[in-house]
Amino acid sequence: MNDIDLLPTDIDEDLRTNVRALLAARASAQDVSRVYDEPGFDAPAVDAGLFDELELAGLVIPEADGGDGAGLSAAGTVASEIGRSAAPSLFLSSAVVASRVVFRAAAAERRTGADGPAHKLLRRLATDGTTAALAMDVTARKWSGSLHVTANTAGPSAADDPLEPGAAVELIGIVHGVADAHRADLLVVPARTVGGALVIAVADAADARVTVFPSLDETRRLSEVKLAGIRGQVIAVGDGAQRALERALIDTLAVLACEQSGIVDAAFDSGLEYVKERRQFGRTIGSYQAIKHRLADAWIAANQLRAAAVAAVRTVDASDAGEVSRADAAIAVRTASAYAKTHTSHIVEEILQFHGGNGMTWEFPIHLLLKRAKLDEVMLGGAEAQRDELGRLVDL
Amino acid sequence: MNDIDLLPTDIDEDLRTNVRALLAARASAQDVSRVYDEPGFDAPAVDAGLFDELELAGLVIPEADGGDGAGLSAAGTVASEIGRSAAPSLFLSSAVVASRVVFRAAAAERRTGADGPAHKLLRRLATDGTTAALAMDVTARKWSGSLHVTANTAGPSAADDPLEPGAAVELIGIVHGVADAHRADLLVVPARTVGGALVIAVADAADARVTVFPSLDETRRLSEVKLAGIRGQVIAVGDGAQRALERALIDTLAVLACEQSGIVDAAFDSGLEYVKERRQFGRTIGSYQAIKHRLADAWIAANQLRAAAVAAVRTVDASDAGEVSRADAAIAVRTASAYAKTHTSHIVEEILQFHGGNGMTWEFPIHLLLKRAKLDEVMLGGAEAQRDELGRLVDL
Amino acid sequence: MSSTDTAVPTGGSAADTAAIDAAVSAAAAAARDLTDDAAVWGVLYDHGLAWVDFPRGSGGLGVSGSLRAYAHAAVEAAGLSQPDPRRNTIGFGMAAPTIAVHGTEDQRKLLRDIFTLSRIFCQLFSEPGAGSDLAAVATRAVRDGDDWRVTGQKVWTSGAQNADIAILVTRTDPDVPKHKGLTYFLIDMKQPGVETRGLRQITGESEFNEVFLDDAVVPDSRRLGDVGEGWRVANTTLNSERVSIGSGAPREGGMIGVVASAWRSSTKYRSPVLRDELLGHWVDAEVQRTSGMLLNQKLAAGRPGPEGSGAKVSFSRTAQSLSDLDLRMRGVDGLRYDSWEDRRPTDYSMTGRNPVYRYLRAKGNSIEGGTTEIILNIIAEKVLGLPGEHRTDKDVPFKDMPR
Amino acid sequence: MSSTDTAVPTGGSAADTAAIDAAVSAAAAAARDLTDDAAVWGVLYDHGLAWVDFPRGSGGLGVSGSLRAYAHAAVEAAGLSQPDPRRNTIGFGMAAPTIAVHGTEDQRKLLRDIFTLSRIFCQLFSEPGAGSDLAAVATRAVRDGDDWRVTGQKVWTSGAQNADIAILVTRTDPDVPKHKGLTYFLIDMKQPGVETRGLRQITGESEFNEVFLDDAVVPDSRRLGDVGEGWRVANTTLNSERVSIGSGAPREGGMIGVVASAWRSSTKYRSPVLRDELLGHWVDAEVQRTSGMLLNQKLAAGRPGPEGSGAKVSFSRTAQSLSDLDLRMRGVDGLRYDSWEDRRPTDYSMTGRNPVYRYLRAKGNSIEGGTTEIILNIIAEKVLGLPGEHRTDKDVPFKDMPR
Repeated sequence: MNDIDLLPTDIDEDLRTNVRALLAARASAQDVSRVYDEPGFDAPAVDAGLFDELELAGLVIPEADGGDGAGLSAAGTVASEIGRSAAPSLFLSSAVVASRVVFRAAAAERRTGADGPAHKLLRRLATDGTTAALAMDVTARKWSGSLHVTANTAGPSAADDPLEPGAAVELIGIVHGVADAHRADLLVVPARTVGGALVIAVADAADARVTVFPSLDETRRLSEVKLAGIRGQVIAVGDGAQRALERALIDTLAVLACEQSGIVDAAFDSGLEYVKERRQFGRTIGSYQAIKHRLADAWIAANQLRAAAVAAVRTVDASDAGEVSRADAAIAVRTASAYAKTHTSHIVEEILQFHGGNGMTWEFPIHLLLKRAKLDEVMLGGAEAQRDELGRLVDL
Repeated sequence: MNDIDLLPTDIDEDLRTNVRALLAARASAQDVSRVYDEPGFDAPAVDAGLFDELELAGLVIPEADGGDGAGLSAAGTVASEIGRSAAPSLFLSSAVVASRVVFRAAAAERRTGADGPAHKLLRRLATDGTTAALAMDVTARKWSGSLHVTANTAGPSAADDPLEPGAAVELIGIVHGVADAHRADLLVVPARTVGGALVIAVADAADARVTVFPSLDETRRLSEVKLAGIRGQVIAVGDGAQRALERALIDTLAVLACEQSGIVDAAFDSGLEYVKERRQFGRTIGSYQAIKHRLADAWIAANQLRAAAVAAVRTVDASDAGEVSRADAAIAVRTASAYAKTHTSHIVEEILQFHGGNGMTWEFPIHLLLKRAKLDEVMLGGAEAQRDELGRLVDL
Repeated sequence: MSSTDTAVPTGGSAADTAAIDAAVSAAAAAARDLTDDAAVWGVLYDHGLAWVDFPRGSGGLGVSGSLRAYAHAAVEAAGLSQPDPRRNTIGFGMAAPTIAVHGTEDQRKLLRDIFTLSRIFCQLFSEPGAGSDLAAVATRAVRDGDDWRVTGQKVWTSGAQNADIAILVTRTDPDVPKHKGLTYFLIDMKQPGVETRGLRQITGESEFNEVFLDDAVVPDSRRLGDVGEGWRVANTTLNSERVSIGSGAPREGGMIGVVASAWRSSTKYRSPVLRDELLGHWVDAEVQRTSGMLLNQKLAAGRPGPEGSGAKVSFSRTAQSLSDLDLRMRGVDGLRYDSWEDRRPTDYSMTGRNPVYRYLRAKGNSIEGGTTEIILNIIAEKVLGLPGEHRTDKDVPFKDMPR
Repeated sequence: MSSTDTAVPTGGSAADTAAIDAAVSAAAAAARDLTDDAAVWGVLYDHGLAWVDFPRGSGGLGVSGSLRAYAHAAVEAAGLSQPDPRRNTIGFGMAAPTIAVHGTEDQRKLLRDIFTLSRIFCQLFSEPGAGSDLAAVATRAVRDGDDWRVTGQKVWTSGAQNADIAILVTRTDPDVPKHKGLTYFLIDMKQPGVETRGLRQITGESEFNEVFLDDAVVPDSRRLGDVGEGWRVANTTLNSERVSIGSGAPREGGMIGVVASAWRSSTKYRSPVLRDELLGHWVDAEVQRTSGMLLNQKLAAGRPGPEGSGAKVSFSRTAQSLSDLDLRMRGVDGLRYDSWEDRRPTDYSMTGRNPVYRYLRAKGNSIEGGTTEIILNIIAEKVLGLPGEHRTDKDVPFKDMPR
């Protein structure tokens, strides 16, 4: 653990600069607000920039599969910038969550020497502009195996189990609260067979009935996803499927912590600027000691969150490179996530309070950060859930 | 609930004035410090005043049993004053805890019309200067029935069960962390028989081996109490014993909340005085806004705790008078206790911090309040335990 | 304002209650044949039963404010209709007490209109540059013969779109320090120079308004208090505490009730840790309720204390914590919203709609009606006697102040 | 203090490491036949290997401070003994860097004594009336020929009873504003005018001292810096940050390790709620450790950041929260103490003795070495650029200030 390098690399810095410039131009507070006002509008210029121009779809996908092989660390850099502007983007849902599920599934294939369906899908995600979303309740702490989708072998076969990767299946069920399903091309669907085996299948989103419902954070819209016996292809089965999903969710929490860190940094910066300008009773409100102390506290937490979030993505990368154990990676991620989920909303709320009445208005961008902060807090389980999982890892 | 009168009565005010004057004279910080420096010294002038001069031994004992019948409300007034000076006194242990156990046991007798051993004991406690301590782990949340004392029928009898009130028993076992056992005349001992029945017995403390050990708060010393087959008399059995103890512990928590409220008030008052005098950087430290806000927060909590603590003792009295239900009383008590256990130490710690280095010295009395606050916090279970019990009462 | 001459700190003398009883009898007789509620309310006003602590002739009997509850109950017992103060909140809570103290005889006639709900009031105090620091208002009023011309922008005005009259604080002299150049008016809202726009909140809806004043007219006869005395008059408004009636909220009233009910009705996301958190808030809410009970009892006994000043701080913290937990404890259902559409709600409830609304709306609780920070300052300085904050804005002409 | 003339923000040039390597070789040769550790340390000092960033002739080589770790490792690799800085904490951490900057040639000879542990230092800064506000010291030093006579009271002096010399801040001119009338000395502790008394703490023991100076003598040759320049010199002392060696604490180092081990070894008082609380502190401790790691890496890369200024705030909060939980989670065992007797501990550990000791001792963590409040002020003002607190004490003669 002591040897994880936490300093930004030149590549990180370049990536950050490019993404920040793009989002400054295309994800201003006005751009983001439109997403709330126009339920059919998803600020497509943002992802046109991130995916088509900056070519970030394959960032976390190995070079052998057509990606950049940049690892989770680079995704964390992008996510922290997305967090800063609460940008509506498929990056997390497709280029991180779905891609990491498929990546982990492909890794299972690799171990058996097969260049199977997961590898093929990974290449599509990296290279041909295809996007995907994970058909799972966005607030679920883990894939418990008790999900709501049933996979039947397609066609009139008698035996449901065992299924093999590559097998065609029929997917039946409803999942509530899927993130970004309404604009993904594919759905990655964790399911169980009638016989009880776990599988991960992939299906065309166009075949599903995807119904967006209004929710806390419209920059990451939620849907009910109804699968009425649609056709899917199995990409992982059994323990391999279970492990792939478990590890991919850890990966996601690490990148999410980076997004949360970006939210905190943006809120803090805007708050600091505001208190230096806003005057009440003849003084800037930043001259009042109670405000000063609370900002200093927020600054301490923001710094610590940044360090912990970078440690999380870097440790996952180190674990993938065989330098540290999977348990070490999971510990770093759960730690960062628990910390992020404890502090992010709180800091944004503090900054909102410093804005006084202005913070309650639609006009000031702080509410966009608040909504993203709160969504991120409950994604994949709250702070308590992360601490509980951490406790299992560190024998407490 | 809405009709509980929370205003101080004239009798309350007189009692408060008398106790405050007595403790000001006999329980100064120097007096109290001596208890730490001299393990054999218990500041006897304090209880000489409270018991012999102010005659408070029978405060919560009915007039019919020789007491004042003033109810728990009056005991709360005394306790809050004792809390203010962290005075070393048997009042809580003997005149509240032990007396309420015996009172509740006597009430069970009354229901069966008997003027049994509990009533007789109650009269002794009220009138002849006898003191008692409850032989229970001071941190135990409840009498679980799995305590460490076994009661055998005394003499060569074959049948252990059932025992009757008044029966002579032999008490065998060890209890760790009994408050004030070293200077009580009697021990009130919850025990179970070999056959598993629950009893409350009373025994001479002189017959037990009572070993004081150094602990956090020397003003309420803790002991190991070893009962090597000593002789005791049963005062309650079975469900009656169980219920008597349960209700007496609720009574105790109510009075304890008053003591905690007194600790908070004393700490707050001394802190406010200190910050108005102590200067740093050319200003009183009470002029710094961060300190001002924290003191204002402490003041809010102190007020609320005072109201909740009074409501707790008054609601128990109202329940004893049949005006509200026992559940209402328990809810008021658990609420006040949970609040007291959440805030008391915290406020004292804040005040200590405002004292800077001086707060860390033996010379300033704040440490005496800190030690009492922390002991009170863990007595009969911490804040979490109180909330858990409350949850059962309010269906959460 | 009380005209009782006894120094005994009680809720009012026997003579006072007798005066009320007599007034109620007389009003009941006078209203016997009236069928219109507003007419009945007019009779109550004329008999001094609107606000019994106000002077005779101004809707009151000059008795102690602690007898409001007594009077309210007496009128109710007589079977007479009484107006719902919530239909004219600013009128009852802020305008009336201020007019009663500072109004001319002519202005005091508005008290009857307030009580009978025939004129609805709103408040034009806050400005974009004057939030907690009300004395920093920049809206100018300039003398124009028998009138004043008012230009500026006000914010956080609820009900502006339905109001007839506003209480208004303006700057009439920018050449003197800021507390000294203010003047207070009662301005007609239904005129061309007054434009009301919804102020959209983070919930999506426009619960409040911005009000733009552009050469709006107010006659000098609607000036409340002297020119330059606006700060003193405004303080009467801000210090007006409505006398609470009854013995306070029931247990599990407000946000705690909403969340506790939700918890009881679903076992889906329960955990021991969340339960402990919920119970912690339950304790806080109940302790606040108990404190309010004690405060009411003190008030009723004529022994008011300063403890009430902390109530809003605790209330907003608990409302915020509970609405936060509410959102978190429901999984996806906690994230569902109804609509982000910009609407003008006709009424609203902090405990209404859904967890997302409640979470977002509760953020305003620690801001509106005095921020938590301002209240803590007031407690520290006014109650605890700690030194005031260093100020440089008290002696500089308003126009020379950095803003 | 670095004499390197490169502007590149790295850990030191190749020439610097070569200089260190050469010095180590020479020192190893010179120390070959020495058996006495102190003699070896003297050789290290003479070869510039005591503090490599100090100037040549003052125990250093004038290279970057970031090369201390490199030098330490090189000396160790050469098999040479090095002194334990903890045996002269004030000497190494505060006196040496101050003497190196402000000392006369004669005074700089003390650096060798500090390094070889032949003179132990303590610190006489704080006073009963000057805690956070060090510039308020009232201890008077009055010129007396070639000497100064010092009278006053100092507090919070650890190791005073065993120290040979103290760094001392005194007031030499009460007629000028407080920051301007201070002078800094190196005073001999072993003299009749210096009396050391244990200062009893809430733990019962006397870990620190009060030092009473009654006409104590210090020669003018032991004055560090000019008369009236004491504030500037003291700031060198206070800003001396020891360069940290190695990659920081291990996971579960410090208080978290003590409490986590206790939790694992007993199931008696576990509950899901207490477990969640413990895990929350575990997370905080681990995040602090990670932040420290990042800071060390930045430092090693020559890119120090201001983030370290928050470390002590977090450390003290976590230590206090953990020691509190530790006491609460053990039932009666959490309340047991060993002794309240007033003792002078020869050494101590914040994580030692028992839960009661740790709980009480941790209360000092947010006070000693800069209170949490002072550190938050410094962060707000120096790092975040927020305005300083209003001060009236900077221009008034010290003698005229209310105290």
